[in-house]
Amino acid sequence: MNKIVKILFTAVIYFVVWILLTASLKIEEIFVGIIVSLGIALFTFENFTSKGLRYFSPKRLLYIIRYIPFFLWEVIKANFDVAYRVIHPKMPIKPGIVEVKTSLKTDTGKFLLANSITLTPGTLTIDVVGDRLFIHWIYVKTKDIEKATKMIPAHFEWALKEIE
Amino acid sequence: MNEIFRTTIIQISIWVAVAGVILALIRGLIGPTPADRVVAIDSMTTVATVIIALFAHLFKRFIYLDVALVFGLLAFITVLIIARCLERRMI
Amino acid sequence: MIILNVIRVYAGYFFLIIGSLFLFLGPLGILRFPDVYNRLQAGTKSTTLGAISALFGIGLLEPGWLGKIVILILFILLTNPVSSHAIGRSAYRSKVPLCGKSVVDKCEEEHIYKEAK
Amino acid sequence: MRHIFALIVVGTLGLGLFYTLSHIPFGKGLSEVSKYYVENAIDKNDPHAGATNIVTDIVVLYRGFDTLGEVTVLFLAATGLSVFFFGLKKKEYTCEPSLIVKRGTGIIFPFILLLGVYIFVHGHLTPGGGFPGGVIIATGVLLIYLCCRDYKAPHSLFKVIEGSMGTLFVIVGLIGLIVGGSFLFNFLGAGKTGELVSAGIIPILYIVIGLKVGAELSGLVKDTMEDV
Repeated sequence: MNKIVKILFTAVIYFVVWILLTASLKIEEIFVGIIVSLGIALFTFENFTSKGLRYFSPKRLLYIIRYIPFFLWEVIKANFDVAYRVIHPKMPIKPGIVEVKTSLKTDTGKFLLANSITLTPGTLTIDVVGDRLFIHWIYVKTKDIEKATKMIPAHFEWALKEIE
Repeated sequence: MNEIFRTTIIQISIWVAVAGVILALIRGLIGPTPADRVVAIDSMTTVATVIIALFAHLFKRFIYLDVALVFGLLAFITVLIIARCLERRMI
Repeated sequence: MIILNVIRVYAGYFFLIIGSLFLFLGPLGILRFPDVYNRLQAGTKSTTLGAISALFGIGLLEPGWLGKIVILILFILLTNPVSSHAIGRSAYRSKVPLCGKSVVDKCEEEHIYKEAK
Repeated sequence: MRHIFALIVVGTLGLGLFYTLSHIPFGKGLSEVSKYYVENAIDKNDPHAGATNIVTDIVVLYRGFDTLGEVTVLFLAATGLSVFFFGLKKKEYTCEPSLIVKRGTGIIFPFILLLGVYIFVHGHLTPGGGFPGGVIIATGVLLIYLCCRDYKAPHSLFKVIEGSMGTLFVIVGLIGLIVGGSFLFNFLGAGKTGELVSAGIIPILYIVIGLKVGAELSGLVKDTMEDV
Protein backbone atom coordinates (compact mmCIF):
# COMPACT_ATOMS: atom_id res chain seq x y z
CA MET A 1 0.00 0.00 0.00
CA ASN A 2 2.70 2.41 1.07
CA LYS A 3 4.70 1.55 -2.03
CA ILE A 4 1.78 2.28 -4.34
CA VAL A 5 1.29 5.73 -2.80
CA LYS A 6 5.01 6.47 -3.21
CA ILE A 7 4.93 5.44 -6.87
CA LEU A 8 1.87 7.59 -7.50
CA PHE A 9 3.46 10.68 -5.92
CA THR A 10 6.65 10.21 -7.92
CA ALA A 11 4.62 9.73 -11.10
CA VAL A 12 2.84 13.04 -10.45
CA ILE A 13 6.21 14.86 -10.45
CA TYR A 14 7.25 13.19 -13.72
CA PHE A 15 3.86 13.91 -15.26
CA VAL A 16 4.17 17.65 -14.53
CA VAL A 17 7.58 17.66 -16.22
CA TRP A 18 6.14 15.73 -19.19
CA ILE A 19 3.37 18.31 -19.64
CA LEU A 20 5.94 21.14 -19.52
CA LEU A 21 8.04 19.29 -22.13
CA THR A 22 5.23 18.62 -24.60
CA ALA A 23 3.57 22.03 -24.04
CA SER A 24 0.14 20.76 -25.10
CA LEU A 25 -2.94 19.41 -23.34
CA LYS A 26 -4.28 17.11 -26.08
CA ILE A 27 -5.88 13.91 -24.83
CA GLU A 28 -3.38 11.54 -26.49
CA GLU A 29 -0.36 13.44 -25.12
CA ILE A 30 -1.81 13.20 -21.59
CA PHE A 31 -2.52 9.48 -22.07
CA VAL A 32 1.03 8.74 -23.25
CA GLY A 33 2.39 10.95 -20.44
CA ILE A 34 0.53 9.00 -17.76
CA ILE A 35 1.84 5.68 -19.11
CA VAL A 36 5.44 6.91 -19.40
CA SER A 37 5.58 8.60 -15.99
CA LEU A 38 4.07 5.57 -14.26
CA GLY A 39 6.53 3.31 -16.05
CA ILE A 40 9.56 5.35 -15.01
CA ALA A 41 8.22 5.82 -11.46
CA LEU A 42 7.96 2.03 -11.08
CA PHE A 43 11.71 1.63 -10.74
CA THR A 44 12.96 5.04 -9.63
CA PHE A 45 10.44 5.93 -6.92
CA GLU A 46 12.97 5.67 -4.08
CA ASN A 47 14.75 8.75 -5.37
CA PHE A 48 12.16 11.24 -4.22
CA THR A 49 10.47 9.38 -1.38
CA SER A 50 13.39 7.87 0.55
CA LYS A 51 12.15 9.70 3.65
CA GLY A 52 8.51 8.76 3.16
CA LEU A 53 5.96 11.29 2.04
CA ARG A 54 7.36 14.04 4.27
CA TYR A 55 8.53 15.79 1.10
CA PHE A 56 4.95 16.75 0.28
CA SER A 57 4.04 18.33 3.61
CA PRO A 58 2.57 21.88 3.33
CA LYS A 59 5.12 23.36 5.76
CA ARG A 60 7.96 22.23 3.54
CA LEU A 61 6.31 23.63 0.42
CA LEU A 62 5.85 26.95 2.24
CA TYR A 63 9.55 27.07 3.07
CA ILE A 64 10.45 26.24 -0.55
CA ILE A 65 8.28 29.12 -1.76
CA ARG A 66 9.93 31.47 0.74
CA TYR A 67 13.41 30.24 -0.15
CA ILE A 68 13.21 30.77 -3.94
CA PRO A 69 13.03 34.63 -4.01
CA PHE A 70 15.70 34.88 -1.33
CA PHE A 71 17.94 32.56 -3.36
CA LEU A 72 17.36 34.40 -6.64
CA TRP A 73 18.20 37.72 -4.97
CA GLU A 74 21.45 36.18 -3.67
CA VAL A 75 22.28 34.95 -7.21
CA ILE A 76 21.76 38.45 -8.63
CA LYS A 77 23.94 39.97 -5.88
CA ALA A 78 26.61 37.35 -6.62
CA ASN A 79 26.67 38.34 -10.27
CA PHE A 80 27.11 42.04 -9.64
CA ASP A 81 29.87 41.13 -7.19
CA VAL A 82 31.67 39.01 -9.80
CA ALA A 83 31.09 41.62 -12.52
CA TYR A 84 32.64 44.29 -10.29
CA ARG A 85 35.72 42.15 -9.67
CA VAL A 86 36.08 41.26 -13.36
CA ILE A 87 35.75 44.80 -14.71
CA HIS A 88 37.81 46.54 -12.01
CA PRO A 89 41.28 47.07 -13.52
CA LYS A 90 43.15 46.02 -10.35
CA MET A 91 40.94 42.96 -9.61
CA PRO A 92 40.32 43.26 -5.83
CA ILE A 93 40.67 39.57 -4.94
CA LYS A 94 42.13 37.84 -1.88
CA PRO A 95 41.34 34.16 -2.51
CA GLY A 96 41.74 31.19 -0.22
CA ILE A 97 40.15 27.92 0.85
CA VAL A 98 38.37 27.98 4.24
CA GLU A 99 36.63 25.26 6.25
CA VAL A 100 33.08 25.51 7.61
CA LYS A 101 30.75 23.19 9.51
CA THR A 102 27.15 22.40 8.62
CA SER A 103 24.36 21.14 10.84
CA LEU A 104 22.41 19.51 7.97
CA LYS A 105 22.21 15.74 8.19
CA THR A 106 20.79 14.34 4.94
CA ASP A 107 22.52 14.07 1.57
CA THR A 108 19.84 16.13 -0.15
CA GLY A 109 20.27 18.91 2.40
CA LYS A 110 24.04 18.99 1.87
CA PHE A 111 23.51 18.93 -1.90
CA LEU A 112 21.16 21.94 -1.78
CA LEU A 113 23.48 23.78 0.63
CA ALA A 114 26.54 23.20 -1.57
CA ASN A 115 24.70 24.35 -4.69
CA SER A 116 23.41 27.46 -2.92
CA ILE A 117 26.91 28.27 -1.70
CA THR A 118 28.32 27.81 -5.20
CA LEU A 119 25.83 30.22 -6.75
CA THR A 120 26.04 32.99 -4.14
CA PRO A 121 28.55 35.83 -3.72
CA GLY A 122 32.21 34.92 -3.83
CA THR A 123 32.03 31.32 -2.60
CA LEU A 124 32.47 27.93 -4.28
CA THR A 125 32.26 24.47 -2.68
CA ILE A 126 35.41 22.47 -3.36
CA ASP A 127 34.77 19.36 -1.26
CA VAL A 128 32.43 17.84 1.32
CA VAL A 129 33.85 15.54 4.01
CA GLY A 130 31.29 14.41 6.58
CA ASP A 131 29.75 17.56 8.03
CA ARG A 132 32.63 19.81 7.00
CA LEU A 133 32.64 21.82 3.77
CA PHE A 134 35.75 23.20 2.10
CA ILE A 135 34.92 26.48 0.43
CA HIS A 136 36.96 28.58 -1.97
CA TRP A 137 36.36 32.21 -1.05
CA ILE A 138 37.25 34.94 -3.52
CA TYR A 139 37.74 37.58 -0.79
CA VAL A 140 38.64 35.90 2.51
CA LYS A 141 37.22 37.88 5.43
CA THR A 142 38.09 35.42 8.21
CA LYS A 143 40.22 32.30 8.56
CA ASP A 144 38.47 31.06 11.71
CA ILE A 145 36.11 28.05 11.35
CA GLU A 146 33.43 29.35 13.73
CA LYS A 147 33.29 32.83 12.23
CA ALA A 148 33.27 31.49 8.67
CA THR A 149 30.45 29.10 9.62
CA LYS A 150 28.41 32.07 10.81
CA MET A 151 29.12 33.99 7.62
CA ILE A 152 28.55 31.39 4.86
CA PRO A 153 26.32 28.35 5.56
CA ALA A 154 24.26 29.87 8.39
CA HIS A 155 22.94 32.27 5.77
CA PHE A 156 20.92 29.43 4.16
CA GLU A 157 20.38 26.89 6.90
CA TRP A 158 17.26 28.56 8.38
CA ALA A 159 15.31 27.38 5.35
CA LEU A 160 17.24 24.29 4.28
CA LYS A 161 16.78 22.77 7.77
CA GLU A 162 13.07 22.52 7.04
CA ILE A 163 13.45 21.58 3.38
CA GLU A 164 16.04 18.79 3.64
CA MET B 1 9.47 47.93 -38.56
CA ASN B 2 8.74 45.98 -35.38
CA GLU B 3 10.13 42.84 -36.99
CA ILE B 4 13.39 44.57 -37.91
CA PHE B 5 13.75 45.83 -34.32
CA ARG B 6 13.22 42.31 -32.97
CA THR B 7 15.79 40.68 -35.26
CA THR B 8 18.31 43.44 -34.54
CA ILE B 9 18.02 42.96 -30.77
CA ILE B 10 18.37 39.19 -31.06
CA GLN B 11 21.31 39.47 -33.43
CA ILE B 12 23.07 41.85 -31.04
CA SER B 13 22.53 39.37 -28.18
CA ILE B 14 23.84 36.50 -30.30
CA TRP B 15 26.97 38.44 -31.27
CA VAL B 16 27.69 39.45 -27.66
CA ALA B 17 27.32 35.80 -26.57
CA VAL B 18 29.55 34.65 -29.45
CA ALA B 19 32.21 37.13 -28.27
CA GLY B 20 31.99 35.41 -24.88
CA VAL B 21 32.50 32.01 -26.51
CA ILE B 22 35.59 33.32 -28.30
CA LEU B 23 37.07 34.67 -25.03
CA ALA B 24 36.52 31.28 -23.38
CA LEU B 25 38.06 29.60 -26.41
CA ILE B 26 41.23 31.68 -25.97
CA ARG B 27 41.45 30.53 -22.33
CA GLY B 28 40.91 26.96 -23.51
CA LEU B 29 43.80 27.29 -25.96
CA ILE B 30 46.34 28.89 -23.59
CA GLY B 31 45.12 27.33 -20.30
CA PRO B 32 48.22 26.04 -18.52
CA THR B 33 46.53 23.03 -16.83
CA PRO B 34 43.87 20.58 -18.07
CA ALA B 35 41.51 21.93 -15.39
CA ASP B 36 41.63 25.39 -17.00
CA ARG B 37 40.60 23.95 -20.33
CA VAL B 38 37.68 22.08 -18.73
CA VAL B 39 36.51 25.31 -17.07
CA ALA B 40 36.57 27.00 -20.47
CA ILE B 41 34.63 24.12 -22.07
CA ASP B 42 32.06 24.22 -19.27
CA SER B 43 31.18 27.86 -19.71
CA MET B 44 31.42 27.64 -23.52
CA THR B 45 28.76 24.94 -23.60
CA THR B 46 26.42 26.88 -21.31
CA VAL B 47 26.72 29.92 -23.55
CA ALA B 48 26.21 27.74 -26.63
CA THR B 49 23.00 26.31 -25.16
CA VAL B 50 21.63 29.84 -24.81
CA ILE B 51 22.76 30.70 -28.34
CA ILE B 52 20.75 27.75 -29.70
CA ALA B 53 17.70 28.99 -27.79
CA LEU B 54 18.25 32.49 -29.24
CA PHE B 55 18.39 31.01 -32.75
CA ALA B 56 15.14 29.19 -32.00
CA HIS B 57 13.57 32.56 -31.26
CA LEU B 58 15.16 34.22 -34.30
CA PHE B 59 13.76 31.62 -36.70
CA LYS B 60 10.52 31.14 -34.70
CA ARG B 61 11.03 27.37 -34.47
CA PHE B 62 9.79 25.78 -31.23
CA ILE B 63 11.51 22.47 -31.90
CA TYR B 64 15.01 23.99 -31.75
CA LEU B 65 14.55 24.21 -27.95
CA ASP B 66 14.72 20.39 -27.90
CA VAL B 67 18.14 20.67 -29.52
CA ALA B 68 19.23 23.14 -26.81
CA LEU B 69 18.03 20.80 -24.06
CA VAL B 70 19.82 17.74 -25.48
CA PHE B 71 23.00 19.76 -26.11
CA GLY B 72 23.00 21.03 -22.53
CA LEU B 73 22.53 17.50 -21.20
CA LEU B 74 25.36 16.04 -23.27
CA ALA B 75 27.67 18.92 -22.29
CA PHE B 76 26.93 18.32 -18.59
CA ILE B 77 27.78 14.63 -18.95
CA THR B 78 30.97 15.44 -20.88
CA VAL B 79 32.21 17.78 -18.15
CA LEU B 80 31.42 15.27 -15.40
CA ILE B 81 33.30 12.50 -17.21
CA ILE B 82 36.39 14.62 -17.87
CA ALA B 83 36.40 15.79 -14.24
CA ARG B 84 36.20 12.17 -13.06
CA CYS B 85 39.12 11.21 -15.30
CA LEU B 86 41.25 14.06 -13.88
CA GLU B 87 40.36 12.91 -10.37
CA ARG B 88 41.49 9.34 -11.02
CA ARG B 89 44.99 10.51 -11.82
CA MET B 90 45.51 11.47 -8.16
CA ILE B 91 46.86 8.29 -6.58
CA MET C 1 -4.35 44.96 -22.59
CA ILE C 2 -2.25 46.38 -25.41
CA ILE C 3 -0.12 48.28 -22.89
CA LEU C 4 0.48 45.06 -20.95
CA ASN C 5 1.62 43.40 -24.17
CA VAL C 6 4.04 46.24 -24.94
CA ILE C 7 5.46 46.07 -21.41
CA ARG C 8 5.90 42.30 -21.74
CA VAL C 9 7.77 42.59 -25.05
CA TYR C 10 10.09 45.35 -23.86
CA ALA C 11 10.78 43.51 -20.60
CA GLY C 12 11.71 40.51 -22.77
CA TYR C 13 14.19 42.60 -24.77
CA PHE C 14 15.63 44.02 -21.54
CA PHE C 15 16.20 40.54 -20.06
CA LEU C 16 17.76 39.36 -23.34
CA ILE C 17 20.30 42.19 -23.39
CA ILE C 18 21.15 41.86 -19.68
CA GLY C 19 21.54 38.10 -20.05
CA SER C 20 23.84 38.33 -23.04
CA LEU C 21 25.97 40.91 -21.22
CA PHE C 22 26.47 38.49 -18.33
CA LEU C 23 27.19 35.70 -20.80
CA PHE C 24 30.00 37.93 -22.08
CA LEU C 25 31.29 38.86 -18.60
CA GLY C 26 31.69 35.24 -17.45
CA PRO C 27 34.23 34.27 -20.14
CA LEU C 28 35.97 37.64 -19.64
CA GLY C 29 36.46 36.67 -15.99
CA ILE C 30 37.73 33.26 -17.07
CA LEU C 31 40.31 35.02 -19.20
CA ARG C 32 41.41 37.57 -16.59
CA PHE C 33 41.50 35.75 -13.25
CA PRO C 34 44.78 34.20 -12.10
CA ASP C 35 44.01 30.57 -11.16
CA VAL C 36 41.54 27.74 -11.80
CA TYR C 37 39.36 28.30 -8.72
CA ASN C 38 38.82 32.03 -9.34
CA ARG C 39 38.08 31.32 -13.00
CA LEU C 40 35.53 28.73 -11.91
CA GLN C 41 33.82 31.32 -9.71
CA ALA C 42 33.46 33.80 -12.58
CA GLY C 43 32.47 31.13 -15.10
CA THR C 44 29.76 29.47 -13.02
CA LYS C 45 28.00 32.48 -11.56
CA SER C 46 27.94 34.75 -14.58
CA THR C 47 26.95 32.12 -17.11
CA THR C 48 24.21 30.79 -14.83
CA LEU C 49 22.51 34.15 -14.29
CA GLY C 50 23.13 35.15 -17.92
CA ALA C 51 21.51 31.95 -19.20
CA ILE C 52 18.54 32.28 -16.84
CA SER C 53 17.98 35.91 -17.76
CA ALA C 54 18.27 35.40 -21.53
CA LEU C 55 16.01 32.33 -21.48
CA PHE C 56 13.45 34.20 -19.37
CA GLY C 57 13.55 37.00 -21.92
CA ILE C 58 12.78 34.52 -24.70
CA GLY C 59 9.95 33.12 -22.57
CA LEU C 60 8.46 36.61 -22.21
CA LEU C 61 8.69 37.25 -25.94
CA GLU C 62 7.04 33.89 -26.80
CA PRO C 63 4.54 33.04 -24.03
CA GLY C 64 3.66 29.73 -25.69
CA TRP C 65 7.18 28.43 -25.12
CA LEU C 66 7.21 29.07 -21.39
CA GLY C 67 6.94 25.38 -20.39
CA LYS C 68 10.08 24.25 -22.15
CA ILE C 69 11.89 27.46 -21.13
CA VAL C 70 11.12 26.66 -17.47
CA ILE C 71 12.53 23.15 -17.97
CA LEU C 72 15.72 24.61 -19.51
CA ILE C 73 16.11 27.14 -16.66
CA LEU C 74 15.65 24.47 -13.98
CA PHE C 75 18.08 22.21 -15.82
CA ILE C 76 20.79 24.89 -15.97
CA LEU C 77 20.17 25.88 -12.33
CA LEU C 78 20.59 22.24 -11.25
CA THR C 79 23.52 21.14 -13.41
CA ASN C 80 25.80 24.19 -13.53
CA PRO C 81 26.82 24.20 -9.83
CA VAL C 82 27.20 20.41 -9.87
CA SER C 83 29.59 20.42 -12.81
CA SER C 84 31.59 23.35 -11.44
CA HIS C 85 31.92 21.58 -8.09
CA ALA C 86 33.14 18.46 -9.92
CA ILE C 87 35.75 20.48 -11.81
CA GLY C 88 36.91 22.26 -8.64
CA ARG C 89 37.28 19.03 -6.72
CA SER C 90 39.11 17.26 -9.52
CA ALA C 91 41.40 20.28 -9.98
CA TYR C 92 42.29 20.19 -6.28
CA ARG C 93 42.85 16.44 -6.39
CA SER C 94 45.09 16.63 -9.43
CA LYS C 95 47.18 19.13 -7.42
CA VAL C 96 46.58 22.33 -9.34
CA PRO C 97 48.16 24.98 -7.08
CA LEU C 98 46.38 28.09 -5.80
CA CYS C 99 47.62 31.41 -7.15
CA GLY C 100 50.23 33.49 -5.33
CA LYS C 101 47.72 35.96 -3.93
CA SER C 102 45.98 33.27 -1.85
CA VAL C 103 46.01 33.75 1.90
CA VAL C 104 44.80 30.46 3.38
CA ASP C 105 44.41 26.80 2.34
CA LYS C 106 42.59 24.68 4.93
CA CYS C 107 42.27 21.73 2.56
CA GLU C 108 46.02 21.14 2.85
CA GLU C 109 45.66 20.05 6.48
CA GLU C 110 43.01 17.48 5.61
CA HIS C 111 44.22 13.91 6.05
CA ILE C 112 43.01 12.50 2.73
CA TYR C 113 45.12 15.02 0.88
CA LYS C 114 48.10 14.46 3.18
CA GLU C 115 48.11 10.76 2.35
CA ALA C 116 48.15 11.57 -1.33
CA LYS C 117 51.26 13.73 -1.02
CA MET D 1 58.18 18.66 -34.08
CA ARG D 2 55.13 16.65 -33.16
CA HIS D 3 53.07 19.82 -32.87
CA ILE D 4 54.12 21.03 -36.31
CA PHE D 5 53.31 17.65 -37.84
CA ALA D 6 49.87 17.65 -36.16
CA LEU D 7 49.24 21.20 -37.38
CA ILE D 8 50.11 20.21 -40.95
CA VAL D 9 47.82 17.16 -40.86
CA VAL D 10 44.89 19.09 -39.37
CA GLY D 11 45.40 22.00 -41.78
CA THR D 12 45.46 19.69 -44.80
CA LEU D 13 42.32 17.92 -43.62
CA GLY D 14 40.54 21.22 -43.02
CA LEU D 15 41.50 22.62 -46.43
CA GLY D 16 40.41 19.43 -48.17
CA LEU D 17 37.08 19.45 -46.32
CA PHE D 18 36.51 23.09 -47.17
CA TYR D 19 37.41 22.53 -50.86
CA THR D 20 35.12 19.49 -51.16
CA LEU D 21 32.17 21.06 -49.39
CA SER D 22 32.40 24.30 -51.34
CA HIS D 23 32.10 22.36 -54.62
CA ILE D 24 28.88 20.53 -53.70
CA PRO D 25 25.99 22.13 -55.61
CA PHE D 26 23.99 22.73 -52.46
CA GLY D 27 20.34 23.60 -53.04
CA LYS D 28 20.70 23.92 -56.83
CA GLY D 29 18.83 21.30 -58.91
CA LEU D 30 17.78 17.95 -57.54
CA SER D 31 18.74 14.55 -58.85
CA GLU D 32 16.06 12.13 -60.08
CA VAL D 33 15.88 10.21 -56.80
CA SER D 34 15.66 13.37 -54.70
CA LYS D 35 12.90 14.72 -56.94
CA TYR D 36 10.88 11.52 -56.41
CA TYR D 37 11.29 11.72 -52.63
CA VAL D 38 10.48 15.42 -52.37
CA GLU D 39 7.37 15.21 -54.56
CA ASN D 40 5.95 12.13 -52.86
CA ALA D 41 6.84 12.94 -49.28
CA ILE D 42 5.12 16.31 -49.46
CA ASP D 43 1.96 14.83 -51.03
CA LYS D 44 -0.09 14.09 -47.93
CA ASN D 45 -2.54 11.77 -49.69
CA ASP D 46 0.23 9.29 -50.24
CA PRO D 47 0.40 6.63 -47.50
CA HIS D 48 4.20 6.98 -47.64
CA ALA D 49 4.09 10.26 -45.72
CA GLY D 50 2.82 11.96 -42.60
CA ALA D 51 5.86 13.10 -40.63
CA THR D 52 6.50 16.82 -40.25
CA ASN D 53 9.82 16.66 -42.08
CA ILE D 54 10.93 14.88 -45.22
CA VAL D 55 14.02 13.37 -43.65
CA THR D 56 11.98 11.30 -41.17
CA ASP D 57 9.73 10.09 -43.99
CA ILE D 58 12.70 9.00 -46.06
CA VAL D 59 14.59 7.38 -43.18
CA VAL D 60 11.69 5.34 -41.82
CA LEU D 61 9.28 4.70 -44.68
CA TYR D 62 11.32 4.66 -47.88
CA ARG D 63 14.49 3.31 -46.37
CA GLY D 64 13.18 1.40 -43.35
CA PHE D 65 15.02 -1.70 -44.47
CA ASP D 66 18.31 0.20 -44.13
CA THR D 67 17.32 1.12 -40.57
CA LEU D 68 16.96 -2.59 -39.82
CA GLY D 69 20.48 -3.02 -41.18
CA GLU D 70 21.80 -0.17 -39.02
CA VAL D 71 20.27 -1.68 -35.89
CA THR D 72 21.87 -5.00 -36.79
CA VAL D 73 25.27 -3.34 -37.26
CA LEU D 74 24.92 -1.71 -33.83
CA PHE D 75 24.00 -5.07 -32.30
CA LEU D 76 27.05 -6.71 -33.88
CA ALA D 77 29.31 -3.91 -32.64
CA ALA D 78 27.98 -4.20 -29.09
CA THR D 79 28.39 -7.98 -29.12
CA GLY D 80 31.91 -7.71 -30.51
CA LEU D 81 32.91 -5.19 -27.86
CA SER D 82 31.55 -7.35 -25.05
CA VAL D 83 33.50 -10.32 -26.43
CA PHE D 84 36.59 -8.12 -26.58
CA PHE D 85 36.20 -7.05 -22.94
CA PHE D 86 35.39 -10.54 -21.65
CA GLY D 87 37.86 -11.64 -19.01
CA LEU D 88 39.78 -8.37 -19.05
CA LYS D 89 40.71 -6.94 -15.64
CA LYS D 90 39.49 -3.36 -15.32
CA LYS D 91 41.28 -0.54 -13.52
CA GLU D 92 39.80 0.23 -10.12
CA TYR D 93 38.50 3.68 -9.24
CA THR D 94 40.85 4.84 -6.53
CA CYS D 95 38.82 7.66 -5.06
CA GLU D 96 35.24 7.90 -3.90
CA PRO D 97 32.94 10.05 -6.08
CA SER D 98 31.78 13.28 -4.49
CA LEU D 99 28.57 13.33 -2.46
CA ILE D 100 27.21 16.30 -4.38
CA VAL D 101 27.75 14.72 -7.78
CA LYS D 102 26.18 11.50 -6.47
CA ARG D 103 23.05 13.21 -5.18
CA GLY D 104 22.75 15.50 -8.22
CA THR D 105 22.94 12.55 -10.56
CA GLY D 106 20.38 10.70 -8.49
CA ILE D 107 17.95 13.59 -8.84
CA ILE D 108 18.51 14.13 -12.55
CA PHE D 109 18.57 10.47 -13.71
CA PRO D 110 14.78 9.87 -13.99
CA PHE D 111 14.39 13.12 -15.91
CA ILE D 112 17.04 11.98 -18.39
CA LEU D 113 14.99 8.82 -18.94
CA LEU D 114 11.87 10.97 -19.38
CA LEU D 115 13.66 13.17 -21.93
CA GLY D 116 14.83 10.12 -23.88
CA VAL D 117 11.31 8.71 -24.01
CA TYR D 118 9.97 12.13 -25.06
CA ILE D 119 12.52 12.31 -27.88
CA PHE D 120 11.61 8.95 -29.40
CA VAL D 121 7.86 9.15 -28.85
CA HIS D 122 7.80 12.51 -30.68
CA GLY D 123 10.20 11.29 -33.37
CA HIS D 124 7.84 12.09 -36.23
CA LEU D 125 7.09 15.63 -35.00
CA THR D 126 10.53 16.88 -33.90
CA PRO D 127 14.07 16.46 -35.26
CA GLY D 128 14.63 13.61 -32.78
CA GLY D 129 13.99 9.95 -33.41
CA GLY D 130 14.80 6.49 -32.22
CA PHE D 131 18.58 6.65 -32.23
CA PRO D 132 18.98 9.97 -30.31
CA GLY D 133 16.40 8.86 -27.73
CA GLY D 134 18.21 5.59 -27.16
CA VAL D 135 21.55 7.36 -26.82
CA ILE D 136 20.12 9.74 -24.20
CA ILE D 137 18.80 6.81 -22.15
CA ALA D 138 22.23 5.15 -22.34
CA THR D 139 23.94 8.35 -21.13
CA GLY D 140 21.68 8.23 -18.08
CA VAL D 141 22.94 4.72 -17.32
CA LEU D 142 26.51 5.94 -17.88
CA LEU D 143 25.99 8.73 -15.31
CA ILE D 144 24.79 6.23 -12.71
CA TYR D 145 27.86 4.10 -13.35
CA LEU D 146 30.16 7.11 -12.93
CA CYS D 147 28.73 7.98 -9.56
CA CYS D 148 28.00 4.67 -7.81
CA ARG D 149 30.95 2.34 -7.77
CA ASP D 150 29.07 -0.80 -6.83
CA TYR D 151 26.03 -0.34 -9.07
CA LYS D 152 24.94 -3.44 -11.00
CA ALA D 153 22.77 -2.82 -14.04
CA PRO D 154 19.88 -5.22 -14.80
CA HIS D 155 21.71 -6.88 -17.65
CA SER D 156 19.17 -9.62 -18.34
CA LEU D 157 16.43 -6.98 -18.64
CA PHE D 158 18.50 -5.20 -21.31
CA LYS D 159 18.89 -8.48 -23.23
CA VAL D 160 15.13 -9.19 -23.05
CA ILE D 161 14.17 -5.70 -24.27
CA GLU D 162 16.74 -5.82 -27.05
CA GLY D 163 15.65 -9.21 -28.37
CA SER D 164 11.92 -8.60 -28.16
CA MET D 165 12.19 -5.18 -29.82
CA GLY D 166 14.26 -6.60 -32.67
CA THR D 167 11.60 -9.23 -33.23
CA LEU D 168 8.83 -6.61 -33.08
CA PHE D 169 10.52 -4.55 -35.80
CA VAL D 170 10.56 -7.54 -38.14
CA ILE D 171 6.93 -8.41 -37.25
CA VAL D 172 5.76 -4.87 -38.12
CA GLY D 173 7.63 -5.15 -41.40
CA LEU D 174 6.07 -8.53 -42.15
CA ILE D 175 2.54 -7.23 -41.43
CA GLY D 176 3.24 -4.55 -44.04
CA LEU D 177 4.39 -7.26 -46.43
CA ILE D 178 1.16 -9.20 -45.95
CA VAL D 179 -1.22 -6.22 -46.08
CA GLY D 180 0.40 -3.93 -48.62
CA GLY D 181 2.70 -6.18 -50.58
CA SER D 182 6.02 -4.65 -49.51
CA PHE D 183 8.21 -4.96 -46.43
CA LEU D 184 7.46 -2.14 -43.92
CA PHE D 185 4.44 -0.91 -45.90
CA ASN D 186 2.69 1.92 -44.03
CA PHE D 187 -0.52 -0.01 -43.37
CA LEU D 188 -1.97 2.52 -40.91
CA GLY D 189 -2.18 5.45 -43.32
CA ALA D 190 -0.75 8.93 -43.00
CA GLY D 191 -3.30 10.49 -40.63
CA LYS D 192 -3.40 14.20 -39.84
CA THR D 193 0.07 15.75 -39.88
CA GLY D 194 1.20 17.30 -36.59
CA GLU D 195 -0.87 15.11 -34.25
CA LEU D 196 0.79 12.65 -31.89
CA VAL D 197 -1.17 9.71 -33.32
CA SER D 198 -0.36 10.14 -37.00
CA ALA D 199 2.13 9.13 -39.65
CA GLY D 200 1.11 5.47 -39.46
CA ILE D 201 3.88 3.13 -38.40
CA ILE D 202 6.59 5.81 -37.88
CA PRO D 203 5.89 6.28 -34.12
CA ILE D 204 5.69 2.52 -33.58
CA LEU D 205 8.98 1.93 -35.36
CA TYR D 206 10.64 4.80 -33.52
CA ILE D 207 9.52 3.50 -30.11
CA VAL D 208 10.84 0.06 -31.04
CA ILE D 209 14.16 1.45 -32.31
CA GLY D 210 14.52 3.78 -29.32
CA LEU D 211 14.04 1.02 -26.75
CA LYS D 212 16.33 -1.33 -28.68
CA VAL D 213 19.15 1.19 -29.10
CA GLY D 214 18.78 2.32 -25.47
CA ALA D 215 19.03 -1.24 -24.15
CA GLU D 216 21.90 -2.08 -26.50
CA LEU D 217 24.02 0.94 -25.62
CA SER D 218 23.25 0.52 -21.91
CA GLY D 219 24.56 -3.02 -22.17
CA LEU D 220 27.64 -1.67 -23.91
CA VAL D 221 28.17 0.89 -21.11
CA LYS D 222 27.80 -1.92 -18.58
CA ASP D 223 30.41 -4.01 -20.40
CA THR D 224 32.94 -1.20 -20.41
CA MET D 225 32.37 0.12 -16.89
CA GLU D 226 31.86 -2.99 -14.77
CA ASP D 227 34.57 -5.25 -13.41
CA VAL D 228 34.33 -8.59 -15.13
